[in-house]
Amino acid sequence: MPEMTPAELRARLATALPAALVEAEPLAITPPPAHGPQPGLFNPPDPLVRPDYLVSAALWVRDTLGYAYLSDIAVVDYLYAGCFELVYRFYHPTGGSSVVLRVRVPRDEPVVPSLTPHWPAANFHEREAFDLFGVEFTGHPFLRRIYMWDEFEGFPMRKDFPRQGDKYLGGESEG
Amino acid sequence: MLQTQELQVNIGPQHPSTHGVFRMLVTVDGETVVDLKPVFGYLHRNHEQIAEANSYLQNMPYTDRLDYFNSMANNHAYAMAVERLAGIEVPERAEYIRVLMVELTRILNHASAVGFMINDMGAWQTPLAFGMREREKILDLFEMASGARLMCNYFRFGGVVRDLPPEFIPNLRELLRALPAYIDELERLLRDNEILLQRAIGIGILPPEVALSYGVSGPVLRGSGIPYDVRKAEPYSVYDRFDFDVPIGKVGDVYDRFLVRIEEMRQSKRIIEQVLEQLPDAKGGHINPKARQNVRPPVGDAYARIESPKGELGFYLVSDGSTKPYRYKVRAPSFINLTPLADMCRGYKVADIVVILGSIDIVMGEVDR
Amino acid sequence: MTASPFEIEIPRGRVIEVQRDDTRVRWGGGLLRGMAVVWKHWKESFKLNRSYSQIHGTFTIEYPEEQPRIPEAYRNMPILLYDDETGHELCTSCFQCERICPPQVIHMTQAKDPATGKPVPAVAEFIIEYDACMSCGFCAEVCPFDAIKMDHEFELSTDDHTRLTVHKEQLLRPISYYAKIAPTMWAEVRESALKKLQGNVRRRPDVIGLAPQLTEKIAARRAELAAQAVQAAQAAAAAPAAPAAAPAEGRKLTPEEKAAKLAAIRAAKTAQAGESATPAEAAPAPPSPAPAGEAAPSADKAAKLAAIRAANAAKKAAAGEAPATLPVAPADGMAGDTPADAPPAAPPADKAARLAAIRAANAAKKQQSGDGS
Amino acid sequence: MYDMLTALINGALGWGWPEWALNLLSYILIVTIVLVVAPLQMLFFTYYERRVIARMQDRVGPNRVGPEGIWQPIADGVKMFTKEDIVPQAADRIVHFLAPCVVVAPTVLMFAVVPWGPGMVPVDLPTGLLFFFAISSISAVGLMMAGWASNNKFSLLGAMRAVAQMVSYEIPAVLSLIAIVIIVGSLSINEIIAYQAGLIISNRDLPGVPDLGLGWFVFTPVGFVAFVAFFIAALAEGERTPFDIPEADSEIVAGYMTEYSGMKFGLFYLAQYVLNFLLCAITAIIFFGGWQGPGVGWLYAQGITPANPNGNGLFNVLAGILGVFYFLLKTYIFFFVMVWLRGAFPRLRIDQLMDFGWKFLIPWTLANLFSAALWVAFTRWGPAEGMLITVGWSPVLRWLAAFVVTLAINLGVYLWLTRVYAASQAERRRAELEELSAAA
Repeated sequence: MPEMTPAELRARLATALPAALVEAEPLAITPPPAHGPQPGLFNPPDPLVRPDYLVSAALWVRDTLGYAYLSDIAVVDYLYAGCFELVYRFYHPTGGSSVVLRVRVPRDEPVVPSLTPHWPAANFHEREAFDLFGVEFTGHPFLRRIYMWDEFEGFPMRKDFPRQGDKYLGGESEG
Repeated sequence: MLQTQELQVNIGPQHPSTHGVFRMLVTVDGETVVDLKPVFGYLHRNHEQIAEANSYLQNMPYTDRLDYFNSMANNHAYAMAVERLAGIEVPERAEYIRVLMVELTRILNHASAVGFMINDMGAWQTPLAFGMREREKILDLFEMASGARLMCNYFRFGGVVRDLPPEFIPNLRELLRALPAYIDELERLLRDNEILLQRAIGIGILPPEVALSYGVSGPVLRGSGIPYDVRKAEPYSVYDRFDFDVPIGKVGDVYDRFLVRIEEMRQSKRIIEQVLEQLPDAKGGHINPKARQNVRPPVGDAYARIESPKGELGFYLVSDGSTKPYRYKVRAPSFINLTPLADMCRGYKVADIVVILGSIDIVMGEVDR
Repeated sequence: MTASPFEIEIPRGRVIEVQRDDTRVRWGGGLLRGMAVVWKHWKESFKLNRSYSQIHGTFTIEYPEEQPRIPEAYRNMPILLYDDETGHELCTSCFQCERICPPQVIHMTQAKDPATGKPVPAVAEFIIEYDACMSCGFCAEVCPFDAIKMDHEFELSTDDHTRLTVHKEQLLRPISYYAKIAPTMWAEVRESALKKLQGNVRRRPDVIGLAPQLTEKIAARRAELAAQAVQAAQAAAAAPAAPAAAPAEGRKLTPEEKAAKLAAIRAAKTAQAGESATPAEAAPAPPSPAPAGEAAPSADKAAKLAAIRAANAAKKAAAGEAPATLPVAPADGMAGDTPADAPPAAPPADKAARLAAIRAANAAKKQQSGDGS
Repeated sequence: MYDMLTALINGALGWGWPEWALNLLSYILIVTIVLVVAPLQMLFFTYYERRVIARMQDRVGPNRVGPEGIWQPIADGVKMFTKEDIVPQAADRIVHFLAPCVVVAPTVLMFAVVPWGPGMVPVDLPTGLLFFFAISSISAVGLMMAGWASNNKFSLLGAMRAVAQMVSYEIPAVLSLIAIVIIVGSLSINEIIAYQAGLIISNRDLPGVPDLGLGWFVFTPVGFVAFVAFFIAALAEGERTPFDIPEADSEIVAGYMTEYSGMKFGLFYLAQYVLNFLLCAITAIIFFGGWQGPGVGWLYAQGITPANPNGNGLFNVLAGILGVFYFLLKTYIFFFVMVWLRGAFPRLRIDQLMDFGWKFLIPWTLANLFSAALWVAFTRWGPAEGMLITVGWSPVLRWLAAFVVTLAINLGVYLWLTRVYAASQAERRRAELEELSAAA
């Protein structure tokens, strides 16, 4: 059961793919409250990868480290910090804890290279991320909405998506 | 030459064997599948968005609705994620009760999953009815403990709602006497059945390398011959205290997945027996943490996963320091296990599609979220 | 597929490969074995067998004739509890359940003391939308007063959707009901719940927080007592030395008695005040409570009547006819709460009456304070 | 049967009606009886099936409408009648309407040759068996019409499957019956039943066997194989599990019935259950002696028969009651077996069904045909026909020799065929896999 701490992963990634790493700056998730206890900054220890190098970093994790099981791709919308964070989680088929790669892309232009052509496991994860967050995955063979209908406007999991309102209720009768 | 034309058939969204509102856009040449596109989202309710508007505890009953067959497993994964995020300790007895409940869930899920798969093959409900009988008994037990049969909502951060009622353990012991008889009978009924063999062997083959690259998990992955079980690979809760085996398949076809499920029921029964042996008495700690109604974890993120009966169920939570999760992501096993469906079905007959789908064992509540 | 490339060691257990033996030549024996299994089920199914350790025999429940055995912990829909003896609701409207409810289907308003306008630990209206309730049981779990519990009744189907928005009157069940359906669960919390209830009852003025189911009974009883008290007060007025309405000592007071005592004391006060005034002014004192006393069976009608009268009196008082108002005070105590107990059958009338009563009470209060100073 | 009615009306009641009126009356009477009996059987079968299969699944089954739910089929019928009849917009309306009629009509016609008891056959055709199977294949046309007219892909798939299945399974069905026809030497259903008098051994094969009405064909190796093969083929004809592929609800919704609702749907159901009844009945008739049973033959001999016009009519009635009882008992037992199979098995795939039919059943029944010929040769042929081995053998020895030889042949063929079939299946699977991996 291989175990790898985020620091180890970062060190190995720094030697293998030095250009891929970005220094992560701590994020403020919400605007700091005017009074009361400050919530603190979000600063995960996992390596943050430059979007252009995501595919090579992920394939390096798979082929060199042997973490061949892509378990999860989670998108987090940090509205206040103005970025999306994509959390790629890999496991080793013999067991052990995960290794995580993080990618941050600006909110106004969320474009990430797709893993799907190299790693089909990413297919539905990426389609889900596209559907709910509007993250564009370049190179994905079938990047269509997966949950919402194709004509749907907006990305419902974004933090600035209106939680209430009936903008979409009348859609069907019009069309 | 006659002019031939490929036929496009919509299997679903309203179809008897799509296990919910699931649509497969199938291109068939005669009866042979040329291409298949899974289309879903008919049950999409933006579960994650709802969860981000709720407090941590309020989400617990919503997780029940993900995979409504295995609400206990969903509860477990979510409770673990929040406990990791907030650093909550769970008393030992509660851990054992959790394991007990999740293993019972596994048995009931596999019993009905096998039944549904055989139903898709065209059996007129009999294996399903036998499975449902055991399921009912387990649901009775769940009802005793949690108050509900399906939407159990039984786990809390740092424990469970309430201790097992006194009549629970005797009834469970009775049930454990029935389980081997049920599993043996199911094997007698189906294992050597020539019709089932014809329908299951060599159908929907998913080779191990392909299975891994598709990121499938649970019995589908193990059926393909990869002994990856989260309970063993990254033991959580108290799973490192039990002896149990991991069954794997040889070829990765429908028959392997079917056999793996049957064997997993036996292993779950083994775990339950060990739980009953090791279960600490009630003095071990207060297992209903009423005080933890308003969890306010520090800023950070946490991912917790369990081996749910359908595969790896994970919850990814990001906390911004408030009482509501900032991000709540479900890694749903049914959803990811659908990824290779098109590849598994290509080249087989229309009748095989439903069997392959049945052998993946999906629940639309979880796929669509 | 021969050797799997994934040779994986597993702690505490083995990796076992399933037995396929799919190369064997088969002659149909598997089919016959399957048929034998089904035959056995068919043969045994004529016996009823619901044992957990058996896999044969019919295990279905013939539902309408035969009720399913429901475990204690079963939760269906939330209900509110009230004390059998005193009729006091356990709910103090602390809003815990409303806050925790995941689908947000619980709505409540806190009761206010009509005299002071301050909130009291009791609930004025409590609504649960049963149609949207997800039966998670959080409300019962968080309730610090054990006032909200999960019912076992599951036959809730109706053709009238609005009936699934359930109000306090339909939600209330006596404690004895809950103790019957969940004896051990109630036994665990009984002590603390009743103790908390005692504490809350002390802070509830008058009849606030009483189960509306009991109001007919209580109203009748109270009217009777009030009538007695007024008579006693009159007697006391005749011989001012005696605080005639002294209660019977040494036993717990039921709320009716308590209210009656209060009324009696007020009446006595009025009588005393009236004595200092002219007899003509004192004269209206008896008639006001009297209608309530006479019309005990149709208590709420009487109450409405009383309320209207009180309102009229209050109006008069507002117009400056001071002398007539004082005696109204004891009556409006009655008028102020009885309409609240009136069944929701006639909501507008009910509301009007309540409004009038409140107005009357306010006017009377003003008058009283003016007089007292 | 008609002569008996004529005798009853004119003789017993003494009305002295003219011939044509008597004929008209008795034909109308019998047609009415048949037309009433057919739907009643269907109603009973739906109830029977649901109850039996429920018991197999540890349930109780429908028991709400009437005592033990016996009025359930009536309630279902009322529901069918009152439901809206929906015709899809894109459907061919006329064909859509005609299809259920075309499906139902042949099943009712098939009743014409079914003998219910001794002397109780509506029409005793000399070619009754041929008529039966010729008529039964007409319904395939109706199914195709239904599938085509519905303009639904599931319907079309279902109809294609239905027709393919019916056409290919008629061959083994007929081949297995031909074996019996060879032995009996007649296509008349009455003859076939009459042949099965005896006790274990038919008294036509072995004269002198006491007639207890138990000389059924199923007790001979030829008859047994023919019975098994025919019953399997009948399952396919009647679209019963494991061959309910045309209406495989988990795959193609309801097959050709998908777009039907209300009473048209009910008619398909009627046709199907009536067909099932008839197939069970014909199995009982051909292999299990039909109305033959202890006592029927003797009773009937006392009654009014063409051979014995001075018999007592009461015995006719008694023999009829007993014969109908035996006949229905056997039929219902076969339907129970059908339900039992439905309770126990999943269904095959269409190509596997075809494989099984063409590669297993047909060779097997062909071999059985050969055995049947040997049976006749051993039991009946003499030197005149060129059968010189059996010269001088006693009838018992001849029967025994026939039994042993046919048993050996049938068993050997069966074992050999399972092996060959398994090998061919494995080969096919391998080829398919190769094709799949080549495609990938």
